[in-house]
Amino acid sequence: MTTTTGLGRVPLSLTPLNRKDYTSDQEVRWCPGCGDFAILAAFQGLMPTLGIKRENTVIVSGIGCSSRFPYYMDVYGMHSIHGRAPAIATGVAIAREDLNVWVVSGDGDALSIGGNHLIHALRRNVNITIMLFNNRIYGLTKGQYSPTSEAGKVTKSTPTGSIDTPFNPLSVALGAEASFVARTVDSDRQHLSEVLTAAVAHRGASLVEIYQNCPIFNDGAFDEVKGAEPGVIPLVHGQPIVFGDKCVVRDADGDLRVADLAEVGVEAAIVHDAHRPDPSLAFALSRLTDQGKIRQAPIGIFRDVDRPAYDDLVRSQVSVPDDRAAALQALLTGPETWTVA
Amino acid sequence: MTTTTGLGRVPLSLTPLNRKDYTSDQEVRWCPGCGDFAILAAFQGLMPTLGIKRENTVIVSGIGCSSRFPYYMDVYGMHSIHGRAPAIATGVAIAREDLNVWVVSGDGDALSIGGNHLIHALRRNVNITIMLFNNRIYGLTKGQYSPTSEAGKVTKSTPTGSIDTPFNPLSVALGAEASFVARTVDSDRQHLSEVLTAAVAHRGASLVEIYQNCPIFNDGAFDEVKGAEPGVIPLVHGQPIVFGDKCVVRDADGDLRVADLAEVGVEAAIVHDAHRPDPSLAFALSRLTDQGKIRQAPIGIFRDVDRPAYDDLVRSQVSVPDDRAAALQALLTGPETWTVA
Amino acid sequence: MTQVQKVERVAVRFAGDSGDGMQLTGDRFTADTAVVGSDFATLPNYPAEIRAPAGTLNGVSSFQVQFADYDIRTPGELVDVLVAMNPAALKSNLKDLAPGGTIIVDSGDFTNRNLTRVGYTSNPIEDGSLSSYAVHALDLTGAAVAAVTPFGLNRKDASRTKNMYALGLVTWLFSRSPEGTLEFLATKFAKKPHLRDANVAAFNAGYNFGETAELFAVRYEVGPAPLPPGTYRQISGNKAIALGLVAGAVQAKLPLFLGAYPITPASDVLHELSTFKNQGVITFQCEDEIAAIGSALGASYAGSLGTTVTSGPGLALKMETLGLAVMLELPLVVVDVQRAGPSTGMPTKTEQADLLQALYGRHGEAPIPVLAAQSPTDCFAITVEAAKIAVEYRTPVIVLSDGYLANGAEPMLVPSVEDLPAIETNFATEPNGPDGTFLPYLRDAKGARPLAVPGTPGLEHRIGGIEKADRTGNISYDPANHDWMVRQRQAKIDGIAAHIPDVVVDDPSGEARLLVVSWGSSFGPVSGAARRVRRTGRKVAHVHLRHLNPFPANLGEILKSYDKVIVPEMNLGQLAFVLRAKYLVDAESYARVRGLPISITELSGDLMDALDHLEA
Amino acid sequence: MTQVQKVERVAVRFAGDSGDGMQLTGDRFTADTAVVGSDFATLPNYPAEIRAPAGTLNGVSSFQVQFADYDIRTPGELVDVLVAMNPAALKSNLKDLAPGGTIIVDSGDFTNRNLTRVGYTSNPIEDGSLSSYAVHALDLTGAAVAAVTPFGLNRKDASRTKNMYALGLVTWLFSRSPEGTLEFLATKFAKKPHLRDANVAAFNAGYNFGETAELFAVRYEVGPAPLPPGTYRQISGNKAIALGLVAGAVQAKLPLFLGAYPITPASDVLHELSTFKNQGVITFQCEDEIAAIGSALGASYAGSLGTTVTSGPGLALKMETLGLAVMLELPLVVVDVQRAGPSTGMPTKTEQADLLQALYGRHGEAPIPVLAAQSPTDCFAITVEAAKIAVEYRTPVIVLSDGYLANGAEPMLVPSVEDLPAIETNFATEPNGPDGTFLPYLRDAKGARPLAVPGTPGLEHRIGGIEKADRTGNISYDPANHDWMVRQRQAKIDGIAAHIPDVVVDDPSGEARLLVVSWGSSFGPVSGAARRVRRTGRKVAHVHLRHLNPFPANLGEILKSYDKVIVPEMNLGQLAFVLRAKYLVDAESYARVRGLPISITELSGDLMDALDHLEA
Ligand SMILES: Cc1ncc(C[n+]2csc(CCOP(=O)(O)OP(=O)(O)O)c2C)c(N)n1
Ligand SMILES: Cc1ncc(C[n+]2csc(CCOP(=O)(O)OP(=O)(O)O)c2C)c(N)n1
Ligand code: SF4
Ligand code: SF4
Ligand SMILES: [Mg+2]
Ligand SMILES: [Mg+2]
Repeated sequence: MTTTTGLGRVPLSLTPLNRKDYTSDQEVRWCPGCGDFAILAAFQGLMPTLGIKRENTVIVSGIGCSSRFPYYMDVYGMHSIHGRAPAIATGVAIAREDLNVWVVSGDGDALSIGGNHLIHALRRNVNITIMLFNNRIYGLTKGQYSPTSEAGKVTKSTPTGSIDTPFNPLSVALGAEASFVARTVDSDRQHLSEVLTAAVAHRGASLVEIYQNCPIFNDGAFDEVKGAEPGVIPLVHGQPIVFGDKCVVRDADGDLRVADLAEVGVEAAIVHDAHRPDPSLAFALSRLTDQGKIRQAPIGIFRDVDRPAYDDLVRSQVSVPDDRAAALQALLTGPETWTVA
Repeated sequence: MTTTTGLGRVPLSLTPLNRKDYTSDQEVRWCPGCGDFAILAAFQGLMPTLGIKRENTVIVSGIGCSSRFPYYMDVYGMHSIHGRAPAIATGVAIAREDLNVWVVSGDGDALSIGGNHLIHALRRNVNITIMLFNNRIYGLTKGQYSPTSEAGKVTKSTPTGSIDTPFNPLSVALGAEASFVARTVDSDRQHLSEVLTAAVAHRGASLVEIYQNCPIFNDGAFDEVKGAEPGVIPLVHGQPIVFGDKCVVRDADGDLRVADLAEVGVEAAIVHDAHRPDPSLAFALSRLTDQGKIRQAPIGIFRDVDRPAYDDLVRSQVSVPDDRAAALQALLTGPETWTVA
Repeated sequence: MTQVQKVERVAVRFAGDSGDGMQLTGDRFTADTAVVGSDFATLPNYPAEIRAPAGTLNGVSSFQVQFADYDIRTPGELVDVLVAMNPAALKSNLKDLAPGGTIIVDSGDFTNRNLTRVGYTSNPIEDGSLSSYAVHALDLTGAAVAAVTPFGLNRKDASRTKNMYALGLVTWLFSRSPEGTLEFLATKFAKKPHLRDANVAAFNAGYNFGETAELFAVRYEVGPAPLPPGTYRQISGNKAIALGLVAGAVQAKLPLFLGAYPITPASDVLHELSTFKNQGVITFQCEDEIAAIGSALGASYAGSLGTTVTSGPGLALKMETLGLAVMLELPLVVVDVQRAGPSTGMPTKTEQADLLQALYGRHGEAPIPVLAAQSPTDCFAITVEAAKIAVEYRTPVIVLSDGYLANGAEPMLVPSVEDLPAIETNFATEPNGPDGTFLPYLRDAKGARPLAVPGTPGLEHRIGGIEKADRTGNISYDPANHDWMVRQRQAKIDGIAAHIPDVVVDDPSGEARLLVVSWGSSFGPVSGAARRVRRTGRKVAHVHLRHLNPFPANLGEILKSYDKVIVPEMNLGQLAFVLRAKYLVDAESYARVRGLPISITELSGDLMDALDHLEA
Repeated sequence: MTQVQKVERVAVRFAGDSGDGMQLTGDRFTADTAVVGSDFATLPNYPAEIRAPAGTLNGVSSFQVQFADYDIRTPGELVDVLVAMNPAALKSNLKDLAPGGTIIVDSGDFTNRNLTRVGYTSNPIEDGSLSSYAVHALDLTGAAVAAVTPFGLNRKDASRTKNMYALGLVTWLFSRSPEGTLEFLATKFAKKPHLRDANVAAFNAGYNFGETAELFAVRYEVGPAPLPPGTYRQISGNKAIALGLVAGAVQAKLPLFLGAYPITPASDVLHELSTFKNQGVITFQCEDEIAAIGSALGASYAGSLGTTVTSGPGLALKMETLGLAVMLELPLVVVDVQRAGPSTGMPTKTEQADLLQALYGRHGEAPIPVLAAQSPTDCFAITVEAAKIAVEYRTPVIVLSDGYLANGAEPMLVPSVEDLPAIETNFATEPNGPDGTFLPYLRDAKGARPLAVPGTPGLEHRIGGIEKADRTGNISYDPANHDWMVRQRQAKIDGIAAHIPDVVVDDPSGEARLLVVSWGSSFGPVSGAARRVRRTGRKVAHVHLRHLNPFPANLGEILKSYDKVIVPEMNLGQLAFVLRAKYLVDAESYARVRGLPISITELSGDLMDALDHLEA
């Protein structure tokens, strides 16, 4: 098997396409100010840059505000049912190597009802790119807490505060053998585009968590990390992990820690290596994310390693006979027959 | 909330109990030589040592060979449906703080169909103890590969070899915020009992992976790790991680590695700390497990940290009025009424 | 001075943008209606989108209330008074205005931009297109803003008081006392005096405008309805279900456990119950619907009243676990607040198309009692009854409600706890078999098995989803035992018929030849239609079913005694199908699958046609 | 010399411990039966446990084959010859031996220990309790071991050849040529010559023992059945389904995709298909049943024939996704190999109790065509037909099989690919709407929508589970559109009736007043019972249904033309229920829910009673 990029077998467009080509005629129906708009805009801008035929892109979503995404893209799209998009997309990707397959999901869709399909798609390394719109809330059902909501969150279903420890979506993914794991934010179009470009180039399952603001039910959930510079810890492959006047170092006991640059010096900072076979460092980096109100969170590509894509492996075991009818006849006849005259 | 042990609210038995008290009258129906027998025997031996009332133990299982376990224990038991035991047990645990609640599951039951319930029970930290009988195969359905089977496995459903990257159950658990994560083997009764004792003492969700031999469909899957001493890497809290003539060290790049003791010296060996708040080291240790045929695997308690148990938190938010009927009447009447004469 | 005219019945709809506070306005007006003592029924209508852009058709939110001096059954179809806060509200609601009805529009919002946005090419207030209605175009926003000038609100907050201005006007129009709203505002804004004062001012301004402007030739008055005496409250179906679950648990002396995963239109039951923690109520928001029913089953097993609430797609996911509950014979209450399907369908719209799923959606022979609420109030009683059946027969029970009942409200005579049915748990505490053994499947006269809750000494036992030997509950593959157990489980459920009341036919003349059968929320429209038909002198009988499995014992006999049986349903004929199969009666389906309650007007017309045909 | 007696029909059962190789022995004997040209039907019976301890009742595995010189319909109920390799096998199978039947037991295994273990207090071979049978107690193990001594096998391997010894004996008993088995052994053990030689020796020893020992007064011979001429193969229901799926895909010129999660008794379809990778077949073992159907739906969307196979509990889990498939109107074949329920039930036993789930187990109005196979062979044809309907009508289709068909085998006339129905995909490649637009829900005359596969330029579009506007497929909450779409989806499925053959009544006399209706695997027992009834001179008509939704167009008329309709089913009357509802015919349920096929003996007796009653 020759490894190729995520889009390696998708036909190229003969004519250049632009954002308008990728924009459907449907009215976009998110709340004013919703972070989903920015992600959509970035995505519509990104797609033409991939150079592939428009008709070869498929977007499968689940249910949630975020899952309305496919309607607004003029490609093939399926707005499926709650939590099942990774399973459906797996079928699409196995069946067709010439498609650019995306999954759009929310924190509830992907991590609550759909958690199992997500982790299995990741471990199998199906060649799909998953965008997880994490607004830390159930938007569509009008504001219940989600598996990524911070403990203590007061919502419609938790008037006295939620008591669940939230998932860290990236830790979950890394625990599930994911080969490409990244995080970005709705408001940073450039970063979003870069990360998604890398994700789609990765052959295998890519999970991209996108911090997404829901102004209606969880406004400002990421303001601190998005706004003030020192909130985000940008991960850049081959670069020391520094941000503002801080950096990430490994403590004597082996744990990672944020330190003052001035105190420890840039040499002490860990150099990010997204391609390490062992996911342990990526996992440790994922733990630098706040569990409660998010004030500090690494963004960028945590892990990007080569591993055969599941669908490629499936196809490598399967061959289609030249004459299907004849092959079928042989099958129907089977190894042992007798004749009645 | 005062933290207490996992059994802290379970009534104690006034009379000493023995193994026979815990043995039901049902004929045990596993295949001759199945590892499940050894686990059952250890468990029947262990239960009386907990000192609790027999009638306060509940075992919930899913479906699989392993899930027949409850029938053989003379306690309260439910043999439920495939993959759902963690969800059902969560209901039991939330409803009753005076019960000792166990989940028995297989690698298919817990990680295939039931993966989502498992990770959610772990993140919530429900006070249950989960035994995951990992034989790396579907036993009950007669030998298909499971989510823990090594890639390339030839089974009934994969005549040309499976192509899935397996889950490492402990990495999955650690990625899912588990507060107690351990591994043991069916054949080492002493270790099994110790680990289970610690697991049940932990207040919150405990996951114990048990390497279990299935002589019929996956015989010898753990022979190398069980047999030869250097196969297992015993983790003992506060002790350097050494085994045979080897030890576990942290490399310059931060990754863990097995090294020759003679070469690096025991001082270089990592000292195991199961109580670290950061799960990263436990995660890194979980990665020392072979992904294919298992030849090397740490056993023992990877992680054991205090975090409020979900069911305790639920109960702390809830109060029962002294006069339920009166309280109900007030509720029925509601805040605003009018009278029709 | 304006004349006050007594009317029997009026339907009013407040419509505006999502942000215009129409739900609050409607709620308030309804509360005043209650004070007057009229009977009423309400129907809120939210947009499908969370927040569609302001001023768009998709963003319109409305609240309808019908009130009368007699007992009414529905919030009404056509409204008599439409309050429209913007062009979008007018455009999307006009079709439901009765001929000659009254329109109050906020002309301040009828700018060219706003008109074009919703597709008006000319201003309907001015172009004569509304000439068959009584139109009152008033600059509500302008008037409200003017009224609140003294309180120094910003432009946005000031214009937001327009809903109170409108409410003041309508309060006057229906000859209501302003006091209720004034008190309400005082409480609501107790901590924000400037907002309180502004809203009060706007409200009074609206009220006074009615009084002084003499724009309205008549004021209306709807008298109190002759409801049974007692203390009343207002209740929606979802609230009533929440209360019913609590009441069921209290009556059974069990803790209440709700496992739920949010889904429209059922989520409010979860929300409501999660505010009852001080009643000992445990709510558990799960990872999915399967975990929701699983945890509820676990809680029931552990000695709580386990319950779960969902809508169609969630019920589909619960089916496998329901089958387990059938085998385990444990109490469990499953509420399905139906919405328009199939699949995601139209989540905010109502339907009755989950009946067959509830009855037959499981593999194997897995009978489950199915009850359905007929009105928001009945959601309470039916849920208590479901809990009683679940606990006493050791069985899962499905309660069907729907989106129409869920959000609609009506007056409820406050139930007295003393009048609620007793629920006996009868937990096993002693061995019941030979040699001190416990036989978990030794049935009582009703066919119910003994329940021994974990923690009960000496009764340790194992249950599971594999077929069980009669009495002992041990695993059994014996063919005769399987056949026996399948029939025992069926007989137990069938036997419940002996404990549910016979249906009563509503046939005032006693001479009808046509019988209309309804179930669930169609009670309102069907009984309304029957009334209308009778008002024409025609005879029609009506039977309403609250028990769908088993049916009341006398149902077959009743069905057979009519020349024609018609079954109006918001599905393609699901109940009709079951009635035909059970009773071999040529029940005719009257199917309307529009995501809306069946229209009284349409149905009564069709019934009259059917009757005339029958007579001919 | 022993005399050879011609008989019409014989049923033989090989029973022994799981480790005794009874399945292999039975398979071999069946293959020889095929060579003779007799018709046959087989029924393997595995223990519920994977490997129960040797020698226990739970560990008994058996294989039954009935063969005849006419066309038979079932593997038989009572067996004429029972080969019992140990006391457990004798004990658990004796009840199925016909009066006066022949028993061949391995007396070598009838030790005190083995007898006590299964509850015998005395040795049945010696205590006279078998006196009404022809008992041949032979030390099969001893004889086999002796025969293989020259080949130096260890004790265990040597005694394992006893099955070949028994097979040799039975081969002789039924006047069969030993050649087939000798060839088989040569191939099977080609790489292990000492095992080959030992097995050959044991087989020959058994054969020769029959010839020389003169213990048997008669040898039997069952002649060839007058089957239609052609090439035959043996096939089980599960294999036939696997082949049917491949054939469906080939005929549609689509790749075949199977998403599956293992479950008894359906797993073998997955196993079988996973060996067809060189036929372009993709099998995907999923994390659960929801992913299985989800991936299949994704594959269908992407232009494959998406299929999934499961049993009852798995079908329950697939219901929500089936609802989505109904909305998306995509082809999908869902096979349910039914087992005894509810819940986990008795996984290794058969039942027909998923019919209502298949028909009605979804929320909302979500009609799906349902077909059911009548025999192992028919599993092939029905699956191909399902694929054709799925592809041409753009709809999920459910195929019902059951545990009885799944593992049972019979001769199948090898289908010729040329005779298989053509399946037209008719994928859209060009715009079909105004201005070059694509209308994904513009239906054809059959009501099917156009399918544009991803990758088709210019036809990019979005589909989903929310209600769609007619023609455009855009999201729509319009009430009238919803009602229309609900009816369109229903009409499309109902319309399939026009394309399925009318049912043909089997009523040789044309004068029967009693009609028996069967579906699924009950075809065998019911047609067998009808034959028996007719043999007594009574008249009975039989209709078998392979199409459960929609029903064949002429069914109602047929049902109404009989005085009495009886519906035997392995459930509590599910088909009877549907027939009653649809046709208002007083179809009477004949329910036997034992995890076993309906008994021909019992049913024919009951039918005769019913007939006598009808005549009286
Ligand atoms: C089976 C099922 N259960 C529940 C729902 C209701 N539901 C729709 S979206 C949603 C959660 C949405 O949250 P998230 O995935 O975070 O998406 P967001 O709306 O926040 O973008 C829920 C519970 C459903 N549609 N289907
Ligand atoms: C819903 C459902 N799907 C599938 C099955 C079939 N099934 C029973 S057990 C099992 C897997 C068993 O594997 P595992 O959990 O590893 O347990 P083991 O038998 O190996 O102990 C499967 C697929 C089932 N019982 N229910
Ligand atoms: S509810 Fe929140 S996530 Fe949903 S559309 Fe509105 S702002 Fe966006
Ligand atoms: S199949 Fe394997 S796991 Fe199951 S009982 Fe037999 S040996 Fe044990
Ligand atoms: Mg969200
Ligand atoms: Mg296993």
